Amino acid sequence: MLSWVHVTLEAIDPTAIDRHLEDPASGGRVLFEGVVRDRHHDRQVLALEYEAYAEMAGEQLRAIAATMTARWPIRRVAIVHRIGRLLVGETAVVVGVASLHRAEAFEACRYGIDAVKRDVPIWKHEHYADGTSRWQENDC
Amino acid sequence: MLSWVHVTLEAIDPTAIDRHLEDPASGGRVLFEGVVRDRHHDRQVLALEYEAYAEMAGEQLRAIAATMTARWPIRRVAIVHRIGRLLVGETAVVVGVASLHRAEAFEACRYGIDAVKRDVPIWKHEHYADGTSRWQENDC
Amino acid sequence: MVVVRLFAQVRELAGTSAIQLELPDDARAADVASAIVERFPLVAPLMPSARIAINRAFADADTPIRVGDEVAVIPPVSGG
Amino acid sequence: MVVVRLFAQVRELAGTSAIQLELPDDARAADVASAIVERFPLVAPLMPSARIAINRAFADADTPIRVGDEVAVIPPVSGG
Repeated sequence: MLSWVHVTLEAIDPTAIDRHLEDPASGGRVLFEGVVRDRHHDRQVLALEYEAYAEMAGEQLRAIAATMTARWPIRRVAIVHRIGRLLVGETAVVVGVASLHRAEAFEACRYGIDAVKRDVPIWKHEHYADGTSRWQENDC
Repeated sequence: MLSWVHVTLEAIDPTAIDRHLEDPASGGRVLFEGVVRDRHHDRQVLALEYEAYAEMAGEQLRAIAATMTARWPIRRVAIVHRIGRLLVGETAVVVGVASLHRAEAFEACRYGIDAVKRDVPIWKHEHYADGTSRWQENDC
Repeated sequence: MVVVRLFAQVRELAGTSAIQLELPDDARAADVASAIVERFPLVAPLMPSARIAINRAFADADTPIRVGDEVAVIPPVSGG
Repeated sequence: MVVVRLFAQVRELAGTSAIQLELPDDARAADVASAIVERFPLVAPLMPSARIAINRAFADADTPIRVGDEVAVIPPVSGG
């Protein structure tokens, strides 16, 4: 299986990602990991919730992975996005690429996370220490 | 500690890398993992040995990490290179970067692995299934 | 008649996660946006930056909508 | 007199991982390369692509060498 994408309510398991990127012909892997930050501008973030249009999010992730494998000579793609409630420091998203050469792994991974942030229907609702909360928008 | 570099004879521990990249202010991490491939051109690789000029390799890795943190606004760097005998599929090198924004994490990580492959005195001796062996050179 | 799903801030301001819309036979994606604004004036400021999805793919303003299509309003996303 | 460390294919062809070289007082990095070739003709084909390191940093051809320096011949690397 060339690509593996997943929207999950559970903590992202790095060994599952590694397993899907495993390939004896690939010399390099590039991974992007998005982690919940402790602040947004000057406000302290306590936690956040990701809401998803899950069916479309899955389709969009599959389309992004398909574009990556079509556009670059890469051998494996794994994209996982967690939804639900996350705490500071927890991993929200991983985009992983395995390929023979590193140039295309970097380019494809960068494309992948940019596309996830632009085109996957997932929304982040941040809860701040001052009791307020806010729906975010990606700048991309 | 902003950066952590290490040349080791033991298997690379991903949780040690994660621990050194941990930072509540960083929203993204980019990792490059170099893995032993099963073939070099048309020859089947069974295993390989990395030899190092260990003292200088350590200094070069520190210099590369220092250049990365000076040139990009990143918050954490971890570079680990394994030496000794490795089997196909084992991880030889990891370059990890944590930062607020992903653009600089990708750029710094790419710079880091390129510099490792160009300037760190470590040499790969490949053993093939046909009984021959060969010292490799990076193309960079 | 189509069901339109609402998400995130649009869902909150509309107070519902799905509504049913009566649309003319020749309706297009842009008509969904107008119908939502008419029904939920509070949502109006969000609609210029929202996209319409039809059957789980982003639609253009003039993409036709057919009975049974899965329609959704997608405000600016913030995944990743 | 300086000790020169040899690695990888250079080490194998020279048959040793370190040699002692007598160098003139005004010796520079390029003189190390010449002295190695003189002592180990088998290594000659590798030297044009090798770099000289002095005290664990890459040296230019005209970097001076002083007594007690840590000198090394660095054939093309293949880490990563």
